[in-house]
Amino acid sequence: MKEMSYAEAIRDGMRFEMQRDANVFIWGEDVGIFGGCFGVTGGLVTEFPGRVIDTPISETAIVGAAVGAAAAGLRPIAEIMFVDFMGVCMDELFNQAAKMRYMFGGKAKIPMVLRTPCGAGMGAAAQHSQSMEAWFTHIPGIKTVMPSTPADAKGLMAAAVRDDNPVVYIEHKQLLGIKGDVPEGDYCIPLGKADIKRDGSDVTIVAWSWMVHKALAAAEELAQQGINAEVLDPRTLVPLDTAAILKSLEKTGKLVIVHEAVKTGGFGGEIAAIVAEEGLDLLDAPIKRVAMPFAPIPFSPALEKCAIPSEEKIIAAVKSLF
Amino acid sequence: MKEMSYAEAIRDGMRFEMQRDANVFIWGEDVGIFGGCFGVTGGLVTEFPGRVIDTPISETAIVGAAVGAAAAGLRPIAEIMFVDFMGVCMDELFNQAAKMRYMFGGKAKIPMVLRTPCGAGMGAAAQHSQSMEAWFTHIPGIKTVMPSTPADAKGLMAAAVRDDNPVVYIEHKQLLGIKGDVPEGDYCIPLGKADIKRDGSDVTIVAWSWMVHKALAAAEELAQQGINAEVLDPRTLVPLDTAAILKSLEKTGKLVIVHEAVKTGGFGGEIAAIVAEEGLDLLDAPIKRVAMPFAPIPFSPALEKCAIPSEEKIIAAVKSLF
Amino acid sequence: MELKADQLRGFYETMMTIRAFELKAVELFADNQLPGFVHLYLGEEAVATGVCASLTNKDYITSTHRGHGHLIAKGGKVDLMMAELFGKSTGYCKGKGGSMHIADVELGILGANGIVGAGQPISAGAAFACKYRKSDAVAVCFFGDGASNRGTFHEALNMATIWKLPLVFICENNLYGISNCQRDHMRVTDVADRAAAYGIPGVTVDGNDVIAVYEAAAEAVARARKGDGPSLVECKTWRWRGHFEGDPAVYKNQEEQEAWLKKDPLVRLEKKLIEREYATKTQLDEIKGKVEAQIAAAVRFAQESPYPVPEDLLTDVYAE
Amino acid sequence: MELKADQLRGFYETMMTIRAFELKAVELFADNQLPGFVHLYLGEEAVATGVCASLTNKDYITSTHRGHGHLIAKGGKVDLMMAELFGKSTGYCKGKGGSMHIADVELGILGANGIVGAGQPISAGAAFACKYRKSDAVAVCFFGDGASNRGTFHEALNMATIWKLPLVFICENNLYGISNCQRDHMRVTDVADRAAAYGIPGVTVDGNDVIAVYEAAAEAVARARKGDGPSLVECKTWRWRGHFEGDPAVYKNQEEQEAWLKKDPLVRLEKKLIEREYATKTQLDEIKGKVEAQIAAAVRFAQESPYPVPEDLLTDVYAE
Ligand SMILES: Cc1ncc(C[n+]2csc(CCOP(=O)(O)OP(=O)(O)O)c2C)c(N)n1
Ligand SMILES: Cc1ncc(C[n+]2csc(CCOP(=O)(O)OP(=O)(O)O)c2C)c(N)n1
Ligand SMILES: [Mg+2]
Ligand SMILES: [Mg+2]
Repeated sequence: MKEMSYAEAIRDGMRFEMQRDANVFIWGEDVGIFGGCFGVTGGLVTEFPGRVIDTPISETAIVGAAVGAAAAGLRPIAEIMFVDFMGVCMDELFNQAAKMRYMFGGKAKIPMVLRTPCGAGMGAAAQHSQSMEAWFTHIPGIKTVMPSTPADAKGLMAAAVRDDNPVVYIEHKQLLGIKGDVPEGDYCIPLGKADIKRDGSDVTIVAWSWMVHKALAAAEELAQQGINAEVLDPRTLVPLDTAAILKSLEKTGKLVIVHEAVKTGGFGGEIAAIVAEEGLDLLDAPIKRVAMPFAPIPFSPALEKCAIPSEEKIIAAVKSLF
Repeated sequence: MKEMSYAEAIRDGMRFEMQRDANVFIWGEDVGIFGGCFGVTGGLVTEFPGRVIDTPISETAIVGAAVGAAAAGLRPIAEIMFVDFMGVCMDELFNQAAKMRYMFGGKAKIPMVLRTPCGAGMGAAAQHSQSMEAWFTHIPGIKTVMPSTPADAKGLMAAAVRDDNPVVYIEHKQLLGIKGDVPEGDYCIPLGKADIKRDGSDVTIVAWSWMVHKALAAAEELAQQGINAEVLDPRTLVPLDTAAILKSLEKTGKLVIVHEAVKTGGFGGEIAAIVAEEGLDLLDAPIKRVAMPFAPIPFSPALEKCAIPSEEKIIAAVKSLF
Repeated sequence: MELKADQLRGFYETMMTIRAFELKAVELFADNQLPGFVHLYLGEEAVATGVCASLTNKDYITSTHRGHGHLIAKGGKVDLMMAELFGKSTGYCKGKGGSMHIADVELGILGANGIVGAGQPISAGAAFACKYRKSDAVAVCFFGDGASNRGTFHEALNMATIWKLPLVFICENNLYGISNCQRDHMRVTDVADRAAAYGIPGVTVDGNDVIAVYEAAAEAVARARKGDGPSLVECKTWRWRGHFEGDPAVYKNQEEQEAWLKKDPLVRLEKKLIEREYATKTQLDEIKGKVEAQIAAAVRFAQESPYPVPEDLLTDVYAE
Repeated sequence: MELKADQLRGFYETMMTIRAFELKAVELFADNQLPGFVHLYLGEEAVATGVCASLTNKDYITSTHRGHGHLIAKGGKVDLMMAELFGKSTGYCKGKGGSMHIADVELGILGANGIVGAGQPISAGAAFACKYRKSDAVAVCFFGDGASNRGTFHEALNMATIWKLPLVFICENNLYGISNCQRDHMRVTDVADRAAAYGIPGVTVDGNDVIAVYEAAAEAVARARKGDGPSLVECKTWRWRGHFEGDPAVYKNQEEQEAWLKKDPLVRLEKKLIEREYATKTQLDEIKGKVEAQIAAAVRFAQESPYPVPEDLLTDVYAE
């Protein structure tokens, strides 16, 4: 175990994979000497000459060429500087990367990772603060990974790179600096395994990425008030560990889903629908979603903080079920 | 009233708006002399010289320039030939069209319609058969319209063009040829009003676009079997007529949601979540979703027909609740 | 490098195979045997043939919605192709892809593509892989005049240039994107002129002259193999049919259509072969007969093959 | 058309306003008074100033993430801008947009933009609106060297050309896109050379010489107004600061930086004004004093303004 930040853990994960497999390389805007807009690839360009490559500002080519390189046998890690820029290259992700294998009758593999940071909280306004995982989860053929801790970040990076399918790996800007113990060397967390970040018996809070931390803080406060919340972090949305969610609900009977993305059309709806379909009789209260309201993300920190799901809102949602 | 096809009704709606307001124009690939890939704009180029404009194969410019024209006071109707091509121009839709007004503090209006056909059933394979409304519903700032009948197609077109916001108007390829009575002249259906396409008391089937017709056929069959299904067509997904859904459930206590899009991450999840949050006590059975399985859409008609939600699957889902 | 007799006869056979395949597709489509969209390469056979003549199985191509010719020229098997057009489980894609998505990754064919222009960045990635692995393989990207207006064109050419990728861009300029003719969709006469925007060579050739295509492509491929980076080769040609089968192409000028039909690339090659005494009419007829038998066999194979079964729906979504 | 004294003094005042605004922003950012990302126009003042001098309020511009200069040159109000940078409710966007999204649609400013290249098609749409309404208004699109590699560049230039839109593309080539220098992100020396790919005029000028910028832009704007279609004007310049405030710009060559600092566009204009006896040093100092007072007032206005209130969160999402 070694203490490192989430950003360092991502880098450590990529470094390990690059050492392990010469076919792994990184490209994206300013990933080289600049080290990426948030420093995540810092230093790798010197450690791996020729394998950490600055691209022009050409997102469709960044993703499209990653697809081509993967189809031709390499294992690209393509970085899109902000998940908000994915609108530029969704075609390459959803019509090309995701569907090639199927369209070709199983005769291609597209082992690529698309790394990209999401999230609000830094006054970066409507085009640099979004959470767009819901779009990705609606695309058969890709997987979606959203780690919340340094250890998960590393272990899921290994799994993402080794996976023979396109994996969207979404890191949260607010988490890059958080520290935690991370296993050294080879450490791989299988995709599709939820993690109980806090054991509890009274209510299940399903949350991912930054929201895990908000949920944990809320749970501490709730514990003071006599409510013992379980915090379940699915870690990967596709594949989703449905069994773990239903199992937790068997214990608690109450579900609050927290995500930073806009509520309408968010992935919380999917989880709620699965539970309403497969576990309705486990519920003894309505399902609550705590999420961003239906508005673009405002610039002013005075407003932005009202938009982001907060501890208080989570607590209120939980308490409304009792 | 005049009998016309869904395609004619869309055209009639556009024609009326173009006559009514000189700022309304149409552009897109092959919308002129070719009349659009599915003939929907056929003839308009001669009726409205200079106002029906063929574009190059440049979806980002088609949508981006529509945003600019709208910001500068015109009212574009931009056609994207298949909704599947939206991955090319999502940025223009979700970061520009949808957010400009908010980002500018309310000081811009983007009155544009993005018309695009969706749907499977013609052996057009994975990149020409999709239903992608879930992405659009997750974007604050735009509205999403999906008519199921000729009359709705016309009335919602009027509302879409007159709306001062970007409206994604999705027409279904399988519906273009269906006929129905359509009010002549000025006919506008307000956005956000569901329509009960069949009255019933035993179960509520929420379905939109092509699936309304499958649901109606299923309902007829169910009626034979003694189950009286209500078929509720929300017609617009954003804004969504939540009240109408809850009201129907008060009567039926059972909910089946049918959509053609892939189930995971589809808009059915949102509806289920709203009901699980606001109307859980109305339910006396699990919520069922009937939707496309989690795979790209196969080419072979032999497989495609297994992918598309069918009458039989709807019937089975309904019956599983009794 | 003067083309030898057997090479030219080989071109003839390839072009004849494409021609016969496509003519059969016309017939089958009209007879409702082919579902979905079918975009034919009739009249453009010289382009794929002339280009792929410089490629081996280690080289990559990306194709388009109008892909049958590229596939055949790159070595694709007509029986597997035909079965795919029918949506049969014996097809290249087990019936899951259809005409617009046929691929043979083993042969370096990274797929036809239903998204205009999508192959451009994909080909850059394949070329990158060749360079990254220090192999001398190259990639070739086929696309149309219409596709040269997509943003992907710009991004892929620029990226290929700055990284000096072993990549050849082949613009099949058939003067139309569906109903939109070139003078309405761009204001340059030669798409090849766009190469200057990246600092790479751009040439325009008669796309109905397989020898001209071959020579220009061979030079570009050689450049790429040597590590001298990408080039753009524009081949002016004409699609005989509507955009897809079923399109009556009312937007086309009838005189232009007739003028182009006279420039039939197969007839021109046939003439040359006979003039140069590389083949007799009888030999060419033999080739034609052989090819037509192959296509007939492919159709039989396709017709007799089973459709995929419902269980196939959910396989091949993910690699294990 | 020789520029008159008052015009040139006007340029000086505009450039000085941009300079003072940006220098103040440096200070305020360092003092943690400005949230979010702030991209400064320091060193590039001559471009926006020289270009916007040919525009009226009826003309449109699209701006970029580095937009303060464009806004000021097009007539934007520094107090509303400053308040927006602070995230105050009195700002141009009521605090909802911030530095990257300031707009003044009344003045024809269709917004700064956080998406590189997004303004390119938007400006084409605005130019289309001018033409559709048969007005003689034009649109101007500002974008960087980095943005000229985006697909939007290609699609917008092509579209503008085929429709002969009244549009001027201004490439602010400051030789870097964040850390990526031009010779690494394209293989042409002059972005203006890309104009040939569309069949429109492309010129390159010294972007630190406001007169050169003015002349080239004036000609392009006149062309557009006359109905002769779009042009591309490349202005070579240099950003003095890091990409955004907080970026130490270690990737930059120090000598290059120093050489460019010597080409300060304001100093050069000042020299010319004095040489031509269009202004005395005292007069220029007066302008500077006036401008600095304006900026100081803008800062006070911003600081004293209230933040938006929670209820503002959900307004302005939709027009009624
Ligand atoms: C991104 C995208 N836009 C539009 C289409 C619809 N479409 C299919 S083929 C085609 C025309 C292509 O023209 P060109 O590139 O010249 O190729 P050609 O058909 O002439 O061979 C169009 C517009 C598409 N498939 N993908
Ligand atoms: C589509 C997109 N890709 C990447 C970015 C991140 N980004 C912001 S500014 C910038 C550099 C832009 O370079 P250039 O166009 O030369 O403008 P400059 O900053 O030099 O003025 C980048 C990569 C973005 N905002 N949008
Ligand atoms: Mg063409
Ligand atoms: Mg720059």
